[in-house]
Amino acid sequence: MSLLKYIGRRFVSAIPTLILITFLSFGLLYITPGGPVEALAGMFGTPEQKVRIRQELGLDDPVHVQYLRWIKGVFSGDFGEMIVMAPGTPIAEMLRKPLITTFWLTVAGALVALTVGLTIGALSAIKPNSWLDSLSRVTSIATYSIPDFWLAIILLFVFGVIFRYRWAISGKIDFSRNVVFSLQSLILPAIALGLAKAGIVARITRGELYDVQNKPFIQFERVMGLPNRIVIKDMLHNGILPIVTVLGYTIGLIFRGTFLVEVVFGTPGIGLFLVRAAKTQEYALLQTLVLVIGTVFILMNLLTDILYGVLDPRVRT
Amino acid sequence: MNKARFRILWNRFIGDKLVVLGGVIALLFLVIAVFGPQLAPFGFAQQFRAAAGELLPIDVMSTTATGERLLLGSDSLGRDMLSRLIYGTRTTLVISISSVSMATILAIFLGSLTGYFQGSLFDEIVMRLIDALLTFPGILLAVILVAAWGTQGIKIGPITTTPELTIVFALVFTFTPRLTRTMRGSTIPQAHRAYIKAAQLMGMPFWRIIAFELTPNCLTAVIIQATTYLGLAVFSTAGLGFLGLGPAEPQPELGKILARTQEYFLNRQFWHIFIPGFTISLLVFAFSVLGDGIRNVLDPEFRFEEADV
Amino acid sequence: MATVNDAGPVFQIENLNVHYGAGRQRLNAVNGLSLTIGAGQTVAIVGESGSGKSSAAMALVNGLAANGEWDADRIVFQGQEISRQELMRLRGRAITYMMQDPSSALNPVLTIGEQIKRVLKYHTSLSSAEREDQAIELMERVEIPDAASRLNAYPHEFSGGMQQRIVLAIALAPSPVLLIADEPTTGLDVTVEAQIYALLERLKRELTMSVVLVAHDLGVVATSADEALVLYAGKVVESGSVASLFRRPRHPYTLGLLRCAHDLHEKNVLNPIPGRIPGLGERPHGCVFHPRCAWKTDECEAADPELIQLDGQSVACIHHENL
Amino acid sequence: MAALIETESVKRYYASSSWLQRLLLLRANEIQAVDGVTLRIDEGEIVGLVGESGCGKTTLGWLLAGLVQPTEGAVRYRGRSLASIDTETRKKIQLLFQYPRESLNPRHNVRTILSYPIRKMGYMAHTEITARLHSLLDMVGLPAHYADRYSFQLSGGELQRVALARTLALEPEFIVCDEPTSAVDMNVKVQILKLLSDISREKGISLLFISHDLSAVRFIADRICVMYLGKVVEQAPARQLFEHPHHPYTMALLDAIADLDPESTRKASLQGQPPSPLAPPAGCRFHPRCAYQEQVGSICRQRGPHLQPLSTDHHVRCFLYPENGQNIALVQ
Repeated sequence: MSLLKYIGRRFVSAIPTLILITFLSFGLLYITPGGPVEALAGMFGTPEQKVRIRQELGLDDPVHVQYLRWIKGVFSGDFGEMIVMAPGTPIAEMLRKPLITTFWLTVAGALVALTVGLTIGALSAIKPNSWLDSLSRVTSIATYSIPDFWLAIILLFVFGVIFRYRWAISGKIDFSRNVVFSLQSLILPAIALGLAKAGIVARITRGELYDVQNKPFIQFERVMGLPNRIVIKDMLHNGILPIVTVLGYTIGLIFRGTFLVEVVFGTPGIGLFLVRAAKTQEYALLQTLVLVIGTVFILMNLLTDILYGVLDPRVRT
Repeated sequence: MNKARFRILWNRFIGDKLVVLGGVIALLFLVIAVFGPQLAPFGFAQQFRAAAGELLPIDVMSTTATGERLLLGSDSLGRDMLSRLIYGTRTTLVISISSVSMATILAIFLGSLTGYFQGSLFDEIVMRLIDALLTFPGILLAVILVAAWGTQGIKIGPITTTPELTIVFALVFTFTPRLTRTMRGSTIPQAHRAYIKAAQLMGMPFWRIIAFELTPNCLTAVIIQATTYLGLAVFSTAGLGFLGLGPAEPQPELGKILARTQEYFLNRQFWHIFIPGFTISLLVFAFSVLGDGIRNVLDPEFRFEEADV
Repeated sequence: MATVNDAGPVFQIENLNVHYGAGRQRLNAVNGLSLTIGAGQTVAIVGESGSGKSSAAMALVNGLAANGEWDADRIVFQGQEISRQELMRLRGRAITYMMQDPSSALNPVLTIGEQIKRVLKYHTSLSSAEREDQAIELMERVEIPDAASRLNAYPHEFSGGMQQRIVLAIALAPSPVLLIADEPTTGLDVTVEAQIYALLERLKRELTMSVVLVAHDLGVVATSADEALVLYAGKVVESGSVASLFRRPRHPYTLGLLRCAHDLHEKNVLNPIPGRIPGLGERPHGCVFHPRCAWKTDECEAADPELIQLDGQSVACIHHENL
Repeated sequence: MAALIETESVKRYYASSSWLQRLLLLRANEIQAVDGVTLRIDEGEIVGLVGESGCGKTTLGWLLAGLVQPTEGAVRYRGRSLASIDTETRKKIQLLFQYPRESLNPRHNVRTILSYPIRKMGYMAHTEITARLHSLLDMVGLPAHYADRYSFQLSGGELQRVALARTLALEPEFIVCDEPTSAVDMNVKVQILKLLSDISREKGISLLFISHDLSAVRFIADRICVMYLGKVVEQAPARQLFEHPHHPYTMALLDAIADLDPESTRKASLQGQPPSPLAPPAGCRFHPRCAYQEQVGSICRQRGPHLQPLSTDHHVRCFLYPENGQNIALVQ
């Protein structure tokens, strides 16, 4: 099957999941005790006020009508308005900047995790059971065990409090305005996020590359006297395939980490935003976040699948 | 499992020093969790004052105004750090272990059923649902759930939720899909193997096939994953606590203790920053090494069967 | 069928030993195997699974697993004694290897054209365009239909028999003098097996190549090989020309194997050899075959019999005259 | 003799597309694994079923064992449809699998594996069960202490014996043997074949012996069925089939057997691979590979031949033998 057809089929298969995500984020309103009414009216709202709010928000309509109204809004880019944190501001506008910030944090963290992890993993796979391999095993388990938010605290303490480096204090990340400052702001969060996950990448890389060495086709290439660099290249190509599948998972973990790391550094990203929204019970915002993050993750899984299809002709069939 | 086989597996387990270390640490933490109230020198809410009378955090190994020696000092509210760490470990561990074990049991049940009845309507529905849940980073759901329920607590039947229960629920919710998928994944190839067909031909009822023939052969992967998820559960519990979504005050929790550490920046009390985080790391380290060890013991089983022919 | 050869052996190895692991865990897979192959000849290494036949073949191209080691007293190639290093330089050029399981022997992510052309690139001096033509010619030679259009197909798009032909095409690409074929038809149908052996036979003659054939099927050995070595638990128990070996086996093990096969063909009462082949770690003292042997005496348990030269045959059994 | 089990133009198709594909494209892409096979096995009879891989012989075996349901047609056991049979009778039909290691639960030892079927047959007291267990092990030529072994402690041949003991525990009347000797060495193969044929003759158990190994089938079977792409192409008593094969495919199969005589050469008279069962060739399914296609002419490409009786017990599906039994191209 051609690559294009494969990609098309993958896209189609993502649709049911996407629909379920919309149900899930819409259903959020119903799993909470008071819902938006309680949040708006507060503890002291009179029953009459609450009834009025319900009517205004259209909460008395049948569920499917509410869902369709909401989904229609979503398609036209209208995610509703903020109620508690900044009353009246459209959510889409509020979310744009934090999303970009978190995006860059995730990218930077993933870069660190992949470069460090792949290098350590590949090195220890080439010489299994050597001191390097043992060292990498211990360090990868150690880095895996360190919570990223604690690493962030320590980095902040060492570079910000003790050495008082200016770049240690992270702030708004906006590459369109201040590139140098944005890059500086990324350094510590990226290390905190990436280093903690490099261990996982290293372990998986090592395992896969080690296994592929004993595959018959690699053996065949060896006994056919192909040069070593060609054999190693093929080992990497085939060994990287399973790593691609955990790529999405690793990026997910890093994204998860941004929530906490943003709180440590005070970086105005999605995480900080989410925690505030959760504490103030800003429902429409939470709904939107679930929808947006869910969609992003579906797209990312799709991307990994497609990448896998490009690298491995077998899955295209 | 017969004796000889158990001995081989046990020897392989204790042959790895790192794994033994992990096992010992994990055991130690379990003891701390179980006997916490007996081990802690003070209560977790008891406040002390420094010698000069101010309520600044007391440094490591120094003495309070009333003459108690606090081994690890006190937090910014003057409470004994060691006692809080012990109680905090207890909270974190109880939440982590109960959520992972509940998720695992649920996953074994769902995974073996969907795997055995692969392609049925039941399987399709469960798997689509799981696919949708899997697209989220677990913590997002946890944050939202804890935020929504945590403050007031809601009534589900006879139980009124506490923040702890909400965290457990949220973690079960996030772990079950992955574990179920793993369980289903290891069930499907087994379900197609000839020994299952042979059992069907002998007229064995399906529940017996699943319970006695199929499931015991599919547990390896899910147990390994569950062990590593213990570490992840500790991370998530501590992470929620760190975000201020943990158990209510004054109940200590490792993440909550860590969240206070930024208050020690000004006095540069390095130990105060180091110790709570290190405790979490040690806990996760013990669990992940243990998971690694169990993987090494259980995974090569197949190869070992082949080699012994 | 046997090709007359005056030029002396193409390849010769003396006292080949293969072992896995080291120290207390050292396990001998092959003990003292000697092998001589004349030009255009096919020599078969026959044995049950676990006899060490694949280890022996793999050692010849230094393709043993990481924990495997081999040594030999003397290696002769085309009349010249060569060192291990020189043998290594010959592999992939003058000596090539055909892997056992075609479904896993090909790199799944490369097209078959790339895989053939790569070998040509490193072992011949052909230009890029010539390599393309040569690859197509090789595929035609191993009878793959529509060779030119299938050059860009991936291994998984072929059936097992076709995959094995591709493996053969790769092994033939550098025009080897000696081809080592390790059970080339495992897992394939009888009809496909017959095709592969017929093809191998034809190509051997066309390219004047010698073949070491590793096999467990006596029928295959009878119809395809000139000489055979019977391997049991790592030791050669009998060797000689296939004609004489099949007419008059002198070792109880060979006799047992042949009787099995004959019984099956003639639909007689079956007489299988009792018991099973010992594992790597559990080889008995004395003659390796004695626990399963009907002619066993006390001497068999005491000492390991030497390989005795008889006319056209060698046998490692002290009772060979009684058979 | 009475028919023990028989099929009547039984068909089994497999859908090769997923439910989603079917939903979206509404296209039924079917593999015709078994396409109208009529087969009858008498009491105590051993029938061999041969063909290349992918010809549908395993599916036919599974149909007879009731592991898969027919898409069309019926399987009848003692005159009753297999679909409506009671569980007691269903146990009388057993299957011996190709890979014995796969067919035994790696978690259980031999005792546990055999206990369940023994209990199913009504043995309840502990001593009764043990006695029955030992007699079963003895039947398949294994010593009693093997009861405490696990599958990883057994060799391929021993595993197949345990699997056989398990089927025998249910006192079956019919066993489908799905290539039970394809994964073992020659010597072990002969051991298993001998055991199977001895037990079958002794207990009067009917066997369907599926294999691609003609020499094994020749040894064990009374009657042989040759399948090609889902259809039976020839059916005859074993000796007759080997001495006077009629279908070009059977002839080619026989040619492919490696002879033990070093003086003889092996013929690969069958060229190419079997076509995909997804898109079987029009007309006679064998015609693209048939050596006689030229002689018979275009009819082979136009329609499929029927299974014709040559004599009472010899049937063949080929245009070389038209209705009147006269061979067009062959001079016999």
